[in-house]
Amino acid sequence: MVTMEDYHLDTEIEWCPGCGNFGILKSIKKALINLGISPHEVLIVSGIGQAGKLPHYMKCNTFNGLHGRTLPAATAAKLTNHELTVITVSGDGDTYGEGGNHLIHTIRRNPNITSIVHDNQIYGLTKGQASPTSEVGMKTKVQTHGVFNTPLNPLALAIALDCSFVARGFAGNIEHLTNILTEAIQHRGFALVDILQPCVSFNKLNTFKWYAERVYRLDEDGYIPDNRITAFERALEWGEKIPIGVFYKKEKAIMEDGFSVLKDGALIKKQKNHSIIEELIDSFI
Amino acid sequence: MVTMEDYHLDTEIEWCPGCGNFGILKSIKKALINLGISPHEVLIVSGIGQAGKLPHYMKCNTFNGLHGRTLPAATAAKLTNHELTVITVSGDGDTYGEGGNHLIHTIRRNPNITSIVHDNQIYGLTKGQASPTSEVGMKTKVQTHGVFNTPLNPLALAIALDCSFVARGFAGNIEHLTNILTEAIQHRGFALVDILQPCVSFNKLNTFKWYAERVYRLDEDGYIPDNRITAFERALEWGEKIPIGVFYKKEKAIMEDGFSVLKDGALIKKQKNHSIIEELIDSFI
Amino acid sequence: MIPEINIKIGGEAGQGIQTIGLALSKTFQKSGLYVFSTQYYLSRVRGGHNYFQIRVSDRPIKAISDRLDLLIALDSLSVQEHMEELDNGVILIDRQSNKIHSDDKQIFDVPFAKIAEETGGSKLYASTVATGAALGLLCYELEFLEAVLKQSFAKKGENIINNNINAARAGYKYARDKYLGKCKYSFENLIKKSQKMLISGNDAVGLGALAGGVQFLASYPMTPSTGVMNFIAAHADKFNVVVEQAEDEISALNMVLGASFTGARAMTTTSGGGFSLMVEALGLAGMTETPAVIFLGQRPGPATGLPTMTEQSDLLFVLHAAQGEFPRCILAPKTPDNAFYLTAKAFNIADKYQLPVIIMSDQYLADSQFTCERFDAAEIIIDRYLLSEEELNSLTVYKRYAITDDGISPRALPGQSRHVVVADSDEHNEEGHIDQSAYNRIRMMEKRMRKLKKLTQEMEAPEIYGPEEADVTLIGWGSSYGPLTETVDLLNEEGYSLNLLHFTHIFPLNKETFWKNIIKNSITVCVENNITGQFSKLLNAEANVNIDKNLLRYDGMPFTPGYIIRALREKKVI
Amino acid sequence: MIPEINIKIGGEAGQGIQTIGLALSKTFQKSGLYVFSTQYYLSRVRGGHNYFQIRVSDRPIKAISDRLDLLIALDSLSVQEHMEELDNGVILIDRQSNKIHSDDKQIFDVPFAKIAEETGGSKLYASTVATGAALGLLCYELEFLEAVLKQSFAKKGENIINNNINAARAGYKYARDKYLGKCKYSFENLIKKSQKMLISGNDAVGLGALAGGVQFLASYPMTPSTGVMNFIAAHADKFNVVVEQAEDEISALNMVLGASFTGARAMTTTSGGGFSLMVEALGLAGMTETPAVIFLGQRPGPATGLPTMTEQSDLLFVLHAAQGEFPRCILAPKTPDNAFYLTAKAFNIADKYQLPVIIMSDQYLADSQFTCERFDAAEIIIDRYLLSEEELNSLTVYKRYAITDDGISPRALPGQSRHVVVADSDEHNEEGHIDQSAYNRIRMMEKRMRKLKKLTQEMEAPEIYGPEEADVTLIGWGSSYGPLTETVDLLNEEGYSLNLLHFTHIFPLNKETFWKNIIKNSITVCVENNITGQFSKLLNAEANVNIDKNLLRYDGMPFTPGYIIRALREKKVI
Ligand SMILES: Cc1ncc(C[n+]2csc(CCOP(=O)(O)OP(=O)(O)O)c2C)c(N)n1
Ligand SMILES: Cc1ncc(C[n+]2csc(CCOP(=O)(O)OP(=O)(O)O)c2C)c(N)n1
Ligand code: SF4
Ligand code: SF4
Ligand SMILES: [Mg+2]
Ligand SMILES: [Mg+2]
Repeated sequence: MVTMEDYHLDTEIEWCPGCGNFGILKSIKKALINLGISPHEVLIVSGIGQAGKLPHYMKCNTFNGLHGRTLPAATAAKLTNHELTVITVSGDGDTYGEGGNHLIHTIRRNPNITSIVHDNQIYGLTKGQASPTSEVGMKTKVQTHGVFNTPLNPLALAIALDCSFVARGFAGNIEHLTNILTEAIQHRGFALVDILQPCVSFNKLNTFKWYAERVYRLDEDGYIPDNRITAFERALEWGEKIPIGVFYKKEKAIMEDGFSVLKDGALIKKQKNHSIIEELIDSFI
Repeated sequence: MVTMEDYHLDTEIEWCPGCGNFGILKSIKKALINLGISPHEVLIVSGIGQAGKLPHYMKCNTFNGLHGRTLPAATAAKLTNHELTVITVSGDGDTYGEGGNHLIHTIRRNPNITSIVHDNQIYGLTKGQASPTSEVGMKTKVQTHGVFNTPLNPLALAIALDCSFVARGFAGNIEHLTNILTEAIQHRGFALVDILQPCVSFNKLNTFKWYAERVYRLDEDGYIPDNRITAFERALEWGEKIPIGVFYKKEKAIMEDGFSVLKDGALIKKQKNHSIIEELIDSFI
Repeated sequence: MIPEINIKIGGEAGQGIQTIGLALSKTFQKSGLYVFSTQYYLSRVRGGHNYFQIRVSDRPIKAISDRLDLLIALDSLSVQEHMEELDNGVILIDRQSNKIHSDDKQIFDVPFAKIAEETGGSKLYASTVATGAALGLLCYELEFLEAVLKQSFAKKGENIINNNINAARAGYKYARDKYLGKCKYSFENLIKKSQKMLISGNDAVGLGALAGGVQFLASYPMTPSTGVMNFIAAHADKFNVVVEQAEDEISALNMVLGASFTGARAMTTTSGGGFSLMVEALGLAGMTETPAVIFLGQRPGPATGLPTMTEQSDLLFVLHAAQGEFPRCILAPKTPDNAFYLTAKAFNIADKYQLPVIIMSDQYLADSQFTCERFDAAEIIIDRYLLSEEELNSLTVYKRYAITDDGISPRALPGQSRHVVVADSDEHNEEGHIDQSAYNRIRMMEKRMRKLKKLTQEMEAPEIYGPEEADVTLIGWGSSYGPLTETVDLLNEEGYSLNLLHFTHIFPLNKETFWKNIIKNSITVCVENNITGQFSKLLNAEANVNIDKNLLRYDGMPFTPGYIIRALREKKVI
Repeated sequence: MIPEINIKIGGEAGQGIQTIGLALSKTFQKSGLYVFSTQYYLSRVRGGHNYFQIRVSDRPIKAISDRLDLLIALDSLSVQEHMEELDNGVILIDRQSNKIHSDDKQIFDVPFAKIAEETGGSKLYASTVATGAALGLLCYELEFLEAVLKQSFAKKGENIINNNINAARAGYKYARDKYLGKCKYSFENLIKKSQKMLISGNDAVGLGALAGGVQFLASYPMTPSTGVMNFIAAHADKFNVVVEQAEDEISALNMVLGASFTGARAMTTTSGGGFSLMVEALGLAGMTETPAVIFLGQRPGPATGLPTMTEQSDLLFVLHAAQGEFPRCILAPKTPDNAFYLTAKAFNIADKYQLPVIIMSDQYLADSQFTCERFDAAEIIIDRYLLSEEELNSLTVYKRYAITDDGISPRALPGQSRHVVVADSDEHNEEGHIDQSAYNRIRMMEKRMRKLKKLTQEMEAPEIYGPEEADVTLIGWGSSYGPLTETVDLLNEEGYSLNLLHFTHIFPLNKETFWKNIIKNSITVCVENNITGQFSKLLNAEANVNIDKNLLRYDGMPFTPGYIIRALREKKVI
């Protein structure tokens, strides 16, 4: 049995005390334990930002790459060894800002990976500029008149692209978040999990309290996440009430299905057949 | 009065005979003439691809920049001189592939520009690879088993981002397209016009005939483009019937409104006040 | 003298220039002759003026000539554009479809379109008629073309094959009958059976990648590199390769790194604009020590530049690309056969030294076909330089970035054992975790840079072509090898004294110094397809060698021996 | 001897180190002393170990010292980390909040937290208490700090100002009363009124941009460049600047080009990783001849590297970035005042020569404050080098890329007249439209490259610091100026013979050669914050100069005179 201890890494965690990231770290570990997955069977691909540091705080295979570029690396890693559980971890700036293009196209590809976005509605590591999800009016050193741009709604965006699993969690509700993550990892296809994550140092607007007062669970009123239009409608809810849970879920072919070479085992385990190269060379004579 | 002759440029057009781009070129000129805008009052920012060549075939200010990068350049040009009519012209590969991230964020900014996408569902200039909008199953030299990825629905995407003007035209219906473009240019805010554009050389699937058999006008059944959910629903229609027209339209503040320095005239016309630099220097003493 | 013949097929994009060119090239090749072909095309799909040029000889050739024997003109513009290159040559044209004023005796008229409709039932066969007619004019055996047509249209079925053969025969007959005896370039008695290959630079890179065990390719299309992606995609299933078209080049190289980290031999293909977008990930490969092979087909810049033409102007950019400092390897193939072996070698170097390897080619090499000796795939040994599962199981701690003498750390794959593998774009400690201490930084920087020293030993020294001692030493790198060797031959035949120092292993430079003695007493002329003399600068910075003169071409066109000789005369070097 | 004092404030991120550091620096500055301060911090928001170092003197200073007189320790780790630098110095600490074992007489205990709560009603004022206490210990006049606090908290209201002043007074009194007479560094009689500025490298760049007429800024945040964006954003309204945070760096530079093409003086700020993403657009600036100013705050790479530390390792990358060849200009400020003037100059060069200008700074200069002479904004003349409306109206045809002798074509703006302006990333003709012909290509390439020749005249020759003749010539570029000049002074005082050749105008190099004579007979040592000796290589390639030795530092830390002197000894240069 896999335990919390297996995932433990003896290291100093560099996040601010009280940061929402702690809850996310715990939930990821718990979800993996729930599913009986061992550290060496997991690959976490992370970006740059406070969120991106996460795999340095737990034992697991790690590719901590560039700011904004988790998804291409993770997709390719999955194609190369689809026996690994591949998870990406990055911030809202990373995923929706710098990496926005990859998000769109990864959703279209639908690889069997889980993408966890620590959505603190701010650039944490670089000390508090607006992120794509920052609320209109929020003032920062750069947005001196307050944020002007329409905040990006990641759930609506994902649903518009027919993403096969779309959910929102809250770092303040570890149990619920663990359940969502467990379901997301189990889901066959690309799962986007946007997590409301208070940043105690820079986001003085969207605090633990702010979120806690607003979030409610979608499944409480019997919501079933199988209709794209309804999901879209619910994704637009943001304000006094903020839904959390699974918004949309759809079974469809995953990227790995598109490659006949992946049918019977991982790419790295395939043997080369040397005679065919001779044939191909001969075709040029 | 501005006439077709004013926009004429004596040059060889390098598109294939029969290409849908000819209809788009004509419609753009017509729309500008409708609106009484002279060539020197227009700036077309274009990308790289067959579509991107367009401003070389009409008289107008032109910034033919990089593949995928029309929108940032156009947004900044508009902020610098908002008296210009700024239009971007580029392909589906350019706008939805290479440039996807800029599209998302330009929609969020809502600058008062018009973005025209020649959507031939293929990479034309590079000789026929799949584009983000290519149909599932379409075979190419790269997609040897046929396209696998879910085609990107640019209209649904734009609506999910609350784009202030979202429309689709057809290069085979110049009159209707001219009307859409006229409305788009007039619209105060970011207008995305996706145009179904047959590529006679590489897209043997989505031909003139294929489109002509399927397109129908949204306004024919009294559709009113003011509801985001309904617009989203209509945007998902694609198959036997393909709607063209304006899907969604919303009045909201434009990017230029967000800058107090743009309130009373174009940025380039602003005079510098030299005394304030002395004050600022003094603040460091 | 040995018969040699130079053919150009000119016309608009979309008229079938390439079809004729490829068919003729293959036909000559099949009969045992040496063939060299090259392409010139504009950035458009229809119209404009493109051409395909073929040189055929019974001795090896590696460059084009400036002189034409036969011009197959598919439009009248081609006659206008290339008339002057003809000198004693002849023009083959369909005068019914193209109005030309000249009534020169050099003009041979064959109604391609009419014959096509009569025999194949469609104008579409006009290019096949033209191919046949060209061979008729040359009194060449038609059977070789028939074999080529059968091979080319094998997938299209009997009917199409027969139509093409009939069209070719009719064109052949028409030209041969009408102009019998006028032909100056009869190859009639030279024909034998070939064991050689005819292959383009791009196909050879693709073949080298497959032979070198590529398992993953992610690319975004960009001329002139797209051919490599197409080639690998066409054979992906058989060779167990995952090929993915990325949404942009940033994604392409990050995908390659994700695949490589997880264990695949991975590659991307691009041109300069795409490479620009890959720069950040190049540094990531350097920092995380993840093997990666990048094929770069150069074209003239800056920015979009001349997208379908040739240049060698990305060298110093590639050498220094990305913030910070890390080891990399640069190879520049000179010919298709060299491209084949170097590409396979690139994968071994990438794996062994855990760094990015860039293969720098260009549009000229990409689109040129050479007759080559059959490639020897057995020469290629694939070595992954990975820890075995046994080795891993015997370890209590695994350190991905263990400090070693040669800088190379033991590499394991995620999921391969119970040891986790951690890679990080931040400066990291031996375990791969973030470490900002000065002590660690120094050790890690030095470890990474140390790899270059050992790598130097695998880099080949430059090749000396021609005499060991000469008055003038030409210096070149990559694709200019063909025109440069021919220049040396031609001028030495004329009584001049030249040799060539040619580099394919560009960075790090091999440390042997024998070649420095060779250039000590000669006038050195570095010949490059760029405006700033980039390889000269590299030699200066890396080998402390001062080049006397630069011979530069930057009009988008490749070098020809004729161009080089003229320029040497202008510079008063000869 | 002139009193000089070195203070370090150490503690965790978030403890108010910067607050204390800035307040103390300003306090000394206000009293007419010379101040130099620098910062060391980790890539985290809370915790870890950061410090702020201040050097104060009554003569000009431009570097940090390795030796400490006063350590303000906000945690016990700081004592541990910096004890050794103290030698004769003292520690100020709140022993109630921090357990330390040592019972050294050097330790001065002030209960910051307790006093803060008593006076201001909150522990939040502890850093102000500490600032006051430090001044008390130095027997320094408190009034200067009070002035600083008033200025700093002006926007927060009377209440906050008073709380801070009370806290400072209480800390001051406590320390002064308790340790009166123990103080070794009394400045009591030195105080006068200052006319000088205290400013950091980043703020000076921002100020230079505003003085130089920047109208548009688009950036994506990245340490250590973010300060410049913040500075310009803070003053954007007054100075009529549009500031936009881009979604990524690709967008940032493409925005700058769109703005610049349309007529704004435009700029972006970034660090190496972001610059990597701007490379393609850099080439676009080159090809379309669109002016652009890029501020690059260097940090150690590759990839994410050491995000909060310093290095000078992007030089050759910046010099060669982007496919193809085009002119660019590189400037590297040495001090904040130099950064001010060079930034303004960058805009003029960009406009006049219609090319990208890159200002290369680094984390060290970015975050260091220097006492400077008051900047003279009147020295800065803004010249746009644009066609006037009259000139345009008198033209029948306007050619954006007209071929000219100096390569500079007449520039007009879209919408400025009835003439349309066409720019193209493809190779283009004089009108700006696509042209793939060889004839046009050659003319355009040569036209663009020709601009470099004239530009050379605006580049300043290197500065010689110290005697004209010396045994050893140190060579440096950019931010290392301070430590290098101090090294020269210190060693010459000790009887050695050194001078310094320092470059701020990096590319194209000024063509004057007097400095080559200076180094002819001396041992040259190029001092750089990188591992490969990039500026050495540049001098070799661009000026044909061979450097004797490289003195390189690549641990993420800036040079100090002490470090350089030690390294010179190790290398047996002295
Ligand atoms: C290419 C590039 N640009 C900029 C940066 C600087 N940077 C590091 S983290 C970050 C943003 C962090 O915000 P987010 O992704 O939301 O993560 P958080 O810190 O909030 O968890 C930025 C801009 C970088 N590392 N790379
Ligand atoms: C950075 C970069 N990558 C790749 C290319 C090559 N390229 C030119 S056009 C094009 C795609 C064209 O497709 P699309 O944008 O749909 O335009 P179309 O030709 O179909 O109108 C590509 C990949 C480029 N110019 N720049
Ligand atoms: S800055 Fe914000 S996101 Fe980062 S660790 Fe601190 S609280 Fe968390
Ligand atoms: S290739 Fe297609 S898109 Fe391009 S010009 Fe030809 S028909 Fe039009
Ligand atoms: Mg964030
Ligand atoms: Mg297209």
